[in-house]
Amino acid sequence: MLALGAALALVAPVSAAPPAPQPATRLDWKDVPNDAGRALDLTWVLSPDDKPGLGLVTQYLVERSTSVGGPWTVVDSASAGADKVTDESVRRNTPYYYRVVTVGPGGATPAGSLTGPATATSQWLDTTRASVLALTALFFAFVLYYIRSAQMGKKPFVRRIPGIDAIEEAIGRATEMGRPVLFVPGIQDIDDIQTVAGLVILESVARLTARYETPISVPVSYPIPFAIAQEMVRGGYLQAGRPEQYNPDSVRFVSPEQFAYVAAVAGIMLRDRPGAHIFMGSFYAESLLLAETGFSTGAIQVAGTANVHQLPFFVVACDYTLIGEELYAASAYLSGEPKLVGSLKGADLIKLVIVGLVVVGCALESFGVHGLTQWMATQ
Amino acid sequence: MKRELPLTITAGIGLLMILSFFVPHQVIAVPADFIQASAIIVLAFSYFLGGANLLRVNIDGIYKREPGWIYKLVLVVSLVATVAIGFVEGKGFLDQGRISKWIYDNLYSPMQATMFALLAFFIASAAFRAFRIRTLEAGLLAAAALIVMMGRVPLGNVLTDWLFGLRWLPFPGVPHDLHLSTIQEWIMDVPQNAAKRAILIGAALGVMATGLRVILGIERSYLSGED
Amino acid sequence: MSLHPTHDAGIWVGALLSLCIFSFLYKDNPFYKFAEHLFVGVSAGYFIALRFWTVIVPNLWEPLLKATAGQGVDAAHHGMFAAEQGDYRGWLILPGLLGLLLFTRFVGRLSWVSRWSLALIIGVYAGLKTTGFAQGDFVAQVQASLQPLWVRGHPWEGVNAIIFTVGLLTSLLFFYYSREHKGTLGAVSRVGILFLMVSFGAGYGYTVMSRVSLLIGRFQYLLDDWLGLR
Amino acid sequence: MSWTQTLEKLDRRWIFLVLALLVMGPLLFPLALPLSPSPPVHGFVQAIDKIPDGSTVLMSCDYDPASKPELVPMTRTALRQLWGKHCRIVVTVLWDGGPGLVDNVLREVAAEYPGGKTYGVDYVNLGYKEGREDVMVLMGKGIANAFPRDYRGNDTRSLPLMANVRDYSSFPLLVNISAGYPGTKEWVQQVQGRYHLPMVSGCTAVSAPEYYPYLQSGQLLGLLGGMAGAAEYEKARGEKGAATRGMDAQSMAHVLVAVMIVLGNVVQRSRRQAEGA
Repeated sequence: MLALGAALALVAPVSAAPPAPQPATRLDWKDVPNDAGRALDLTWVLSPDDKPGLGLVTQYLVERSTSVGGPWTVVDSASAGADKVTDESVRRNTPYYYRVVTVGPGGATPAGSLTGPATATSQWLDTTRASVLALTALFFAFVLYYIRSAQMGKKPFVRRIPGIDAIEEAIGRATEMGRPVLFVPGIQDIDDIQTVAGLVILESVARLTARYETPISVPVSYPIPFAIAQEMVRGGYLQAGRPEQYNPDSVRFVSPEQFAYVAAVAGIMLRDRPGAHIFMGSFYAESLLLAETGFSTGAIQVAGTANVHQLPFFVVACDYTLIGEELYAASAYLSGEPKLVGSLKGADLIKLVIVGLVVVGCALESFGVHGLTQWMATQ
Repeated sequence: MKRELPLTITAGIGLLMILSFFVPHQVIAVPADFIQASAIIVLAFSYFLGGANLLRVNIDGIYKREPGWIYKLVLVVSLVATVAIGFVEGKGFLDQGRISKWIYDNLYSPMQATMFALLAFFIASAAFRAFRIRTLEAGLLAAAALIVMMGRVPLGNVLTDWLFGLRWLPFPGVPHDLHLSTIQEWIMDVPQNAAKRAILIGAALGVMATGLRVILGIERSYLSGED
Repeated sequence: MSLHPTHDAGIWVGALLSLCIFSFLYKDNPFYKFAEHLFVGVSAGYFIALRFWTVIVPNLWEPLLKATAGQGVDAAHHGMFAAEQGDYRGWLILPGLLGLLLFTRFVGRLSWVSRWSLALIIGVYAGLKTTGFAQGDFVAQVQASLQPLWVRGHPWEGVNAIIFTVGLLTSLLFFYYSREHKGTLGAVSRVGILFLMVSFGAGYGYTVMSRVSLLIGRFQYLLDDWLGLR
Repeated sequence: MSWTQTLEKLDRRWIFLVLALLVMGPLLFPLALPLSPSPPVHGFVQAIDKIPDGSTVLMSCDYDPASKPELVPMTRTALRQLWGKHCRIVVTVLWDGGPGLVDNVLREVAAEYPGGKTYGVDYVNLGYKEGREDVMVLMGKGIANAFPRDYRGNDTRSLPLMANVRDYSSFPLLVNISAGYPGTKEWVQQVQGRYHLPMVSGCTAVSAPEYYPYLQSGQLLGLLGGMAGAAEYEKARGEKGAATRGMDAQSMAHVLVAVMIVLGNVVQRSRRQAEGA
């Protein structure tokens, strides 16, 4: 870059020899805020010769040095008409001096003055994220408060969701028909929180089937959920006071392969003709195939998943569908576990805050007051 | 060591990640960056584990002559061959003209694409056999689905071109060229968008609460399994 | 219209395997089973080779090798453990070790050691997801919902903003569990479910569109690339 | 047996056959139905139009061959629009199934230009990296830190194009072509807001409805949804690509699915009436 500047200076006299441009003035620096001291902003006032069409200025070179007297190195450049650059090659807490050189066909003119010492420093808080911090902290406080109070035995109120009644009704109908119940806990591994929710629901389903003396069949796709599903079903039979009826073969390991799993479950549906199909967990493209095959057998179907893309297929083919969060709510309600109930209540409270924010914010915006919107802006 | 140390590691690292979002200072930023660089490496190793597991299960099945063992043999041979060729071919193993690239272009790529294309057939048959409109809710779902499906493709607009001539709803600002596609775009922009945002926010709260529980060691389901 | 089948053996192989998979539509059969297992084997093998050459070698092995000579990204900086942001040199032994520890899963008695590596991954993703969702899907989405409900000169925009806000709030309150859905809240959540159903309808339509596109792509491959029908 | 009963007993393989014929027909005998670009597509085109000519743009192609018919056509058109503005392009692929496919597309489009676009100067393919959103955040502290080597095995820092690329601040725009996780959602969450990088997205139709809230909020400046979005993008750019050619077949298949929904309900209703009687 320096060589380029020098070359331009050398070439200039040979051509029509316009005068060297007047220098840029009032170079100023500012530490870039909200970073780890990795950059400095530099601004200047354009050379009086830098006007469109005049062609006297081609670019500005920004030079840096660690001492007032140089040596100077070019660190950045800007084309004519631009009055700022950001130097991202600085080391933090190091003083630098800057000057700006105006380059044109007539030569290169260094600015009369330089600026410095300029130092880039680190900040401890990114102020543009204050709203995210505030709202996140508020939400976490709600969740932790409710988890704590649930642990201390003060069980917060959670309404019974209709999906749970639908599950019980389906099991009842299967019992009347003298047919088994099929439970599918999704096709994901245990690291998907939906699988956990599905397995929690399985325990109370098993409790009901034990009470009604209806066989249950649980095909599982991964080893760890398989082991947990066995525990859950056994626990359900134990809670119902019928541990002797628990059949270890009711939970079977199938395959993590999506289509192989579907084929196996469809086989169970067509062979054993369960009276009720309960799908609770994380589902992907196979939701469609399961719901369709299940629908064609005439069984009562209840589904629940938080995978939004798959919900439409369950909604149209099932008698009842737990939508999104309802899956978690059902598992919290059924298990009564403090961590689940607490999270649910915390989310409920922050939802009221959101509703309030939206109502107030829309009113303010309608009257042309933008303060709240600007405070929440993060982009 | 068996439970406490992993819980402490998760808590420490999780908090560091959250802090690094709010605190730009190098005291937080540099360790966070190192941990993020480390996670990539550990995650890559986990695939070797997955491959080894797949081999173990299938070789076991071949050895015991389980039903379909011959297919398991296909799986094992193709896995081993693909890895071996890839390792031998070196850094640019996916460059034009390499055997690994041929395998990618002519085995992996067409089979993967076709697997997912099967779904088009299943969706058509499910539309016929398992789409029940018996309630107002299901009716709304069906109406929205039909409008969106037809409004998003050229044929829908050709079929509704006659609407173009009509001056609909003398409401100022309402677009006059009322094609099916304009209605489709309105559904996407207004009612579906509002509901999607509600779902999005609800899901975000769920993920954040889970994240908090995992970091604080309240949620341990990921540690389940053998102790 | 006439056939101009390709002379590329690779495309023949790909096309025939595609047909094997399509044969599943008639019924499950040995051709499909063969293709399915071949696919699982090839993809698992490919994923391993890919991670070896794109992660293990460039992000772990090569920097470590360089570090043993005291070198790193910044040539002016010497020392095996002279790390700075983005240039971690010898410190990369730590993730390398954690990666290897994953294999203790195969040693029954020691398998709990692999939890240390798992704990690192879970900590990183739990943290990143928490702040990512907090900013992108929570605060930014709520912020964008604060909109004027009437716009001078654009009544239609105002109507849309009101419908949008009603839809958002009623759908949010549909997922509210601290009170029975009776009375006002019951009515509100009834409205919310209607908006949710419209969004599921839209989702249904778009999913149909996606799946059909994939089929079109396959037919383009079979008809154009393989058979050369034109 | 009445016609509804016949239909009810219908083997679903007949539906498969009808769908296959309806899709194949227009591919062989095109109808050339007219297209008109929708507002989200205009947003995509304009966002790219607005960046200064000659800038360096980040393009993350996060997909694999399963989504090729929807996403490859829009990748092609976006590359042409960017190269038409003499932009330089840094490509990453965060899906493990994708790097080979994306490299094919890059080579094809680069060869369309007289003299070709030069690798390492006009574009760089950094290829795949494990880590999903973790990589996105890591790139924020230095693109080459996360990708020490490119797809071809070169030292990334030695490529001329990468000399001017430090981190996200080096790009005026992120073009994300996304098939799901990780993809547009994660880029919005981890990069767009966190590093203040404006972005546009081309995605599969399945995920498009989920990204509309990001469009309304301005987190996305434009959105191409599925093959229809790609076809409208081609139309807006005056191209006739694979997506445009597929739209007739797409139309026919949609008609079939719509008819199936209606017919299926007619059949169910008549069965219920028969059962009631």
